[in-house]
Amino acid sequence: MKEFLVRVLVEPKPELLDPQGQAVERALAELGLSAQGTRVGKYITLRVKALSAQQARARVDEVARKFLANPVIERYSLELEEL
Amino acid sequence: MKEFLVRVLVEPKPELLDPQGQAVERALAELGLSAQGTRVGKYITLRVKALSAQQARARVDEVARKFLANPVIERYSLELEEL
Amino acid sequence: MRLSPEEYQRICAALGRRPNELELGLFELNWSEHCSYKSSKRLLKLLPTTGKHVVAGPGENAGVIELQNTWCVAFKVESHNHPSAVEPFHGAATGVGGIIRDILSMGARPIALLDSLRFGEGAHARRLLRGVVAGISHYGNCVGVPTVGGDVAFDEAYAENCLVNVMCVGLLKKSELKRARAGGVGNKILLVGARTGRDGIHGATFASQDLIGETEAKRPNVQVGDPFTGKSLIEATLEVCQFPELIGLQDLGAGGLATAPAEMAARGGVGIALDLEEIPLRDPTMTPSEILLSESQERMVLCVQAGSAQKFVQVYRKWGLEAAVIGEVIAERVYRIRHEGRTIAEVPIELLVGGAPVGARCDVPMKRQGVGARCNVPMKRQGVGARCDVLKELLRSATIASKRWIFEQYDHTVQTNTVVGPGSHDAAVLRVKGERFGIAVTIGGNGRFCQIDPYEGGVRAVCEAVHNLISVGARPLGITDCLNFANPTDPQVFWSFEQTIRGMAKAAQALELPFVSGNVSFYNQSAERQIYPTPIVGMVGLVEDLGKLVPMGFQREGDLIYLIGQLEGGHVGGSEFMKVFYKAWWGDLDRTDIELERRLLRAMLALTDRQILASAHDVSEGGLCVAVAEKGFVRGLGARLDLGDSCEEFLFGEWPSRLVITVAPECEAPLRKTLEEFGVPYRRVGVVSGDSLEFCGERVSIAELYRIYEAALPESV
Amino acid sequence: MRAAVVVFPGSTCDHDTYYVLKELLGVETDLVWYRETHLDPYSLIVLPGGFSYGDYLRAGAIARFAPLVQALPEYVERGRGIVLGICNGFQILTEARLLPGALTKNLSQRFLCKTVKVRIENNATALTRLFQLGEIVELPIAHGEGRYVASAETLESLKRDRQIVLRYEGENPNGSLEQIAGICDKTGTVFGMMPHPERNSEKLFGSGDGVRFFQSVLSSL
Ligand SMILES: Nc1ncnc2c1ncn2[C@@H]1O[C@H](COP(=O)(O)OP(=O)(O)O)[C@@H](O)[C@H]1O
Ligand SMILES: [Mg+2]
Repeated sequence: MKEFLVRVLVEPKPELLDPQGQAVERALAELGLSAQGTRVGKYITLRVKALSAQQARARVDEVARKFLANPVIERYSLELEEL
Repeated sequence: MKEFLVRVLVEPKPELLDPQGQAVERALAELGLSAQGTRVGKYITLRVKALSAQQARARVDEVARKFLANPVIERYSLELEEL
Repeated sequence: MRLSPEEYQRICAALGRRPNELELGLFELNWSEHCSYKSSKRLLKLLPTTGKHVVAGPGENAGVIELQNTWCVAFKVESHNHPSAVEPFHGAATGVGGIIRDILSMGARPIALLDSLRFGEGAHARRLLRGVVAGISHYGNCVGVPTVGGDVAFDEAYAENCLVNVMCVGLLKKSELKRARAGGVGNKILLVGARTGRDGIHGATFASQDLIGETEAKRPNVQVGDPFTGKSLIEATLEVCQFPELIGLQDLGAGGLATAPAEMAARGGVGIALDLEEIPLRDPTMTPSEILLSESQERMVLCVQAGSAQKFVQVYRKWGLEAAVIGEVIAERVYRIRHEGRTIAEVPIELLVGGAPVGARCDVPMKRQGVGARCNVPMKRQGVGARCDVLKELLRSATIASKRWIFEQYDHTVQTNTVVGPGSHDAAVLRVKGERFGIAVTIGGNGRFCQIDPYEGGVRAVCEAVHNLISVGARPLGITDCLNFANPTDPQVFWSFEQTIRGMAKAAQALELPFVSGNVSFYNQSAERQIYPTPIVGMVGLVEDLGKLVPMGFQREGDLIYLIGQLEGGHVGGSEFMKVFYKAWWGDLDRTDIELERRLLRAMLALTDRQILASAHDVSEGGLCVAVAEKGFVRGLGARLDLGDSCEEFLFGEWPSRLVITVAPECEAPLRKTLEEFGVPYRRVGVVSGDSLEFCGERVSIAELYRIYEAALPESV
Repeated sequence: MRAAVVVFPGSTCDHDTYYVLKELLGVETDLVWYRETHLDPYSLIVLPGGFSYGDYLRAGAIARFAPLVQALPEYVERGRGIVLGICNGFQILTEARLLPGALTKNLSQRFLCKTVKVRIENNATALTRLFQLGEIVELPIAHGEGRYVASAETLESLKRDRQIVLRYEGENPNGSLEQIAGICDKTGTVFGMMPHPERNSEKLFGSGDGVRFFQSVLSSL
């Protein structure tokens, strides 16, 4: 059994309006940083045990699809790191 | 001028309680995935123009410290990618 | 905050030995200002605490008064000022959670929250405001307790050290009342709710020092509230409150396990032994002292009959909560801490709880600031301009402007009991399902008054709460208070503290109102400044018949407008007018005529009962004109006022004991008769008419004033 | 005729809804724990408002896996009765895909509690049959994640099949797509609405019109 640190990056679908991102972008402008395309999503980290990286990824991917992200409004990506 | 895609990863400080992470971890268990140390933070992406990667990083780092993350309860890291 | 040498000596003497590190930690917490009230105890005794409605008074987790048909309300206000100044969102949120569990430990279901907030006026203050409101909204909404009222004021005195006082009201039948005591040797001590982690260690000592040179190191870990766990804890606890085997329960506040079980033992005249290894931990590496000093939120201690523990544990498990037997009641009156079988600390309960030496202090009158003279400023010459413009400026000032931006972020309709919510009356009113009567609640206080004259400020804090209740037609029944002051070792601060209490006591005695609960928050100051002495008064009243509720706003054109109470002789000292136009609060306060207050109270109850009133509203911040405008806003009705060319004191002064009421023309005679019967002076000041306000030869549309009143806060946050 | 009001950890409007059904309308009603899966006794199942599981991650995201919610598709398929999700209940039903679209953070990014006007867009449904088409009703809202969103296709089919039941009238309090405040599924037996009818079911709180939504449902069973 190996242990993996998994980072799940969830972001609002590009075609969807992201009011929070817009608000942040406005605030950044006031702080003097002109940024474009600012989006605010979720950053979920967790540790799982599995026999292989593939297995770990597969299992997290399943819950990410079902639960951690809502496909109607969000998309996600996974990053794995063996501990 | 170059353009960079910056990802700001914000997470609750490790010593602080993360009720959301706890609730998510319990839900994952019910879905059959036993995970540890689950934390839920923010994932912010934005594009900035700058002369160099260092400059881009420096400028985003400043607003991240001041505004994107709350130093009392959160810590953050930056990832840069030239476009 | 370390113990003083005298305190340390007293401990050694009493123990006959030096306390060990852990025992020292226990004393530091139990003897901290926050837990022991050592500076304030002596003076708090001045407050009246008895009355025929009182079921439980100070000393319990919350006060309880009886309303009708054995229905009782438990209520208390508590501060979370320092945590909110450091981390506004979580500081305010955990403040809400904490006061809710105080109410819960009386066996009552929390039915309402009110919040009293004080902020500075700059950008930093606005950041604090946004965070605090979001935090209260986050916790209160999520646990399903409506936030039905509150008050907010802005003044640079609170720039760094904002005030966040939250009041919770709970409903229970008299027979359901629970006490926070342990009893019955061999009975079990349960710890229920969330796991214990390294949160907020030294929060109580933190609350017992000021924010000067406040550093990362000195600052406790920020406590993060979990309203979801908090909600489950409410439901599970109300479930076990039905079990006859429940002997007592108590929330874990500042001080955590170092204080709560000890207090339960003290109340029950027994001792308690804890086994630390039984405590469910978030991090197994925690040391005994970390476990004892932890201030993790959403936890309660229960004392239950031996052999019944499992029954309790099951209920909490069902709600997804922790529940563990962590100790037992013992005959020896000591607080004994065991770890893996070894006793690692043992101190006498009586010494630990209430053994702290009560501080004796020298009292020096406060240096009077500003001009002592009563100031009646001829405004025209000061270039303040037309009275309409003065009124607009006042309505624009954040302290007076509409608080809608705030209270719309609070769920104030959940539980479907809110008959009158925030924004439309002087007090909120709740129904009790299946009953005719209603519960009226209000909270407020004016620090500027106390800065000028703490005694009179104390009197007014009580009287304005009374005005808010009688304005909706409620009979005031009981008081809870939170005394927010700076460093009590500063003689002037302590003097103002004593004066304020004497003033509150005087008013409460005269009006026969008991203080059934309260809270003291000292060390509210920063390197820059001390806050104003700020007593916040929460008050609960009974609306005997919801059908007789009195509205605040004008109802019908043609209704007659009366000013009743203190008609003459007032000044503008301490008013919002002075602050807005002279950037100063100086000037003397007019002293309240308490005899008149008594008559005013009785008269209003009679007028309500005889259903003579069309509307009522007390004159508070901004004075008479603002009060009249507020009455117009409710239905967009205007008024023609015949005030002659009255002076500014009359229009904008905030002198005491004044209500603006309206009656239908046919009720004018009975109104005068009733007011004469009770000896309350009155003056007809105008008539409800049209959609604009006419006074002193000037005219302004209610709609325009309303736009200003509503826009001010959203624009400034 | 028996009604169920589901209790999730974190539900806050369960007792309010129970009170309307049981005390005001005299319906046999049970508060049903979220682990229950035997739903046949009930011809009406209400998922009440509140903050199930603290609304952590996304409102309704965790509750949608509750055993009771997992049992709903079968309940619906067999046409056993009507499912009504109010506020958090609506969020749970969209997360569970029993209703199309999703409910996201209010445009203002703030929680909002106030009374709003809603228009009856379709009165040929079990939820609205006692209302006039186009009737304007005042209802309280209290939510932070009430902004309805859906793909263009979803919106199209919602319109085609007349599944849009309620729209906000005038002010759009949360920025919902096309002012959508309440919808139903294709079978017309699953409903979701953000406003709280149970909070305006007595004259004491205003028009009292909220109770008519419950009366509609009951009269159609
Ligand atoms: N912080 C707050 N939270 C909730 N409601 C508030 C708050 N501040 C003010 N309100 C509401 O706004 C209205 C006006 O408040 P305020 O001006 O303090 O009334 P008054 O001057 O009569 O005490 C009241 O209904 C009050 O409950
Ligand atoms: Mg008032």
